[in-house]
Amino acid sequence: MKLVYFAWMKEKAGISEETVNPPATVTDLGQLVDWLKERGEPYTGMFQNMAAIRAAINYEYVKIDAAVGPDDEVAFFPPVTGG
Amino acid sequence: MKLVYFAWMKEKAGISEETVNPPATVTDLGQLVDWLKERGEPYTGMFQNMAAIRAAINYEYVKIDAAVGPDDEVAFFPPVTGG
Amino acid sequence: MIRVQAEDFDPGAELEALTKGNAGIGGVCSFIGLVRDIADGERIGAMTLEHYPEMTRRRLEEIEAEAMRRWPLEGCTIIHRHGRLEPGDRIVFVATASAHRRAAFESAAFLMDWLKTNAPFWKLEETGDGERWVAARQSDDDAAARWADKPASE
Amino acid sequence: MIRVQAEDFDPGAELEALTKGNAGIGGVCSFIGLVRDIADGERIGAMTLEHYPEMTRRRLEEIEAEAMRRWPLEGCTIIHRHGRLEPGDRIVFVATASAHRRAAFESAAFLMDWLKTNAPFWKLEETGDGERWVAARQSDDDAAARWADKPASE
Repeated sequence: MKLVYFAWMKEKAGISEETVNPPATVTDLGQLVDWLKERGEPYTGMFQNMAAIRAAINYEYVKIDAAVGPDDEVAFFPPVTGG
Repeated sequence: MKLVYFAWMKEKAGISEETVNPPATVTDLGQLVDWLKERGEPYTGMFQNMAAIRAAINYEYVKIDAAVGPDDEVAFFPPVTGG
Repeated sequence: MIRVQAEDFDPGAELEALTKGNAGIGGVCSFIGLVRDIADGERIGAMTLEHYPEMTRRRLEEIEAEAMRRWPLEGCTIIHRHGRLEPGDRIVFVATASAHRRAAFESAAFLMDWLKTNAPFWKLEETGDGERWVAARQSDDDAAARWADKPASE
Repeated sequence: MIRVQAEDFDPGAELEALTKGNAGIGGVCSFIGLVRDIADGERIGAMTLEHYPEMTRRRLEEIEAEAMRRWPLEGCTIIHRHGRLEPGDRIVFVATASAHRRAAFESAAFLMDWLKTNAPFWKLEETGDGERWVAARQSDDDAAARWADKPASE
């Protein structure tokens, strides 16, 4: 599973992307975030306030209960400010 | 008093402007139109349907009961179609 | 800035002139009106715009001032052509610059709605059946009327 | 037509390309977004736009198709820059062409409201106090929300 980060989440992560292999029990985004936070920093800091974070799976905006699998590209970022 | 015409009113008038000297009893636009129509064609044809005509006095849109005097420039035209 | 002219204009140059040197501008909305080759189902060969020059100037100055009063604009450009134009030719250009995009969009729409119903221009179309004066549209009156009692959003 | 690029663009050339050869177009509405020198009361030295390229392309194609579906458009141009920009620099350009002015105005406003809230871009501002990520605005969410249940006028 590929994870990508943008804006301040990328800065907190210290990287723009990484590949992770969560256990098969991780089937939605909420479980993925919980699993990442269990690994400690930088994840605990990055995912401290979920209200300030948006996500996309395979380039589509999704909610926190969206299903996620090993072949997905998951992006985490703050609310967008285009235009 | 200067009269100016535009669009089909100018075509019906056969001229784009003229100077007229109505009697002192002509003090508003309605009276001016009535006085012009008394003179026959082309005025009777031009002013047959007042609902299709707009007017301006000294470059300001006015209603048919607007006051008018000897030094005014009075314009008659169909509804505008700018833009 | 207001111009009424027979000659064509350059939208890119006008947009550049409107914004150049003012970094307080966050957005510019513009509208270009063009001669269509079809109107009311008939093919149009050309169109001649007649206007009332002394009145046009006064009324355009008035509406420019009104737009500047209603919205926080950094600048405003209105160009209207007259004379004979062919399909594809530019007729009119409005552009408004503001710190905020909503003010730019609303004021440009306001100016166009106003021009349609209040600028003293008349259009003579050349069709296969001869010439005809374009009639005013109720939809244009309705569009202009929506600004009468609507406060500016910003 | 969609482009996401670091380079500047030429609004006049884009407008010309959008309308050229199509005399069915009666009006073109465009909007240019520019970097302001002041934001939230602080002087801005520069701004860096970061984005998510694969997602940006997909989402812009989607919203262009949605605008073409909602309004009778003859054409549509969306250009969004990324990278480092300074006050006065162009950020974004949208232009919509239609037979009718109302459709052009509404669809251009729709695209800008959408870009503000849905295009995956993030802005990093350089101020005298250092760098800061621009926060999303509730007013932008509200502006985008007004299109959710509003039918196109034409």
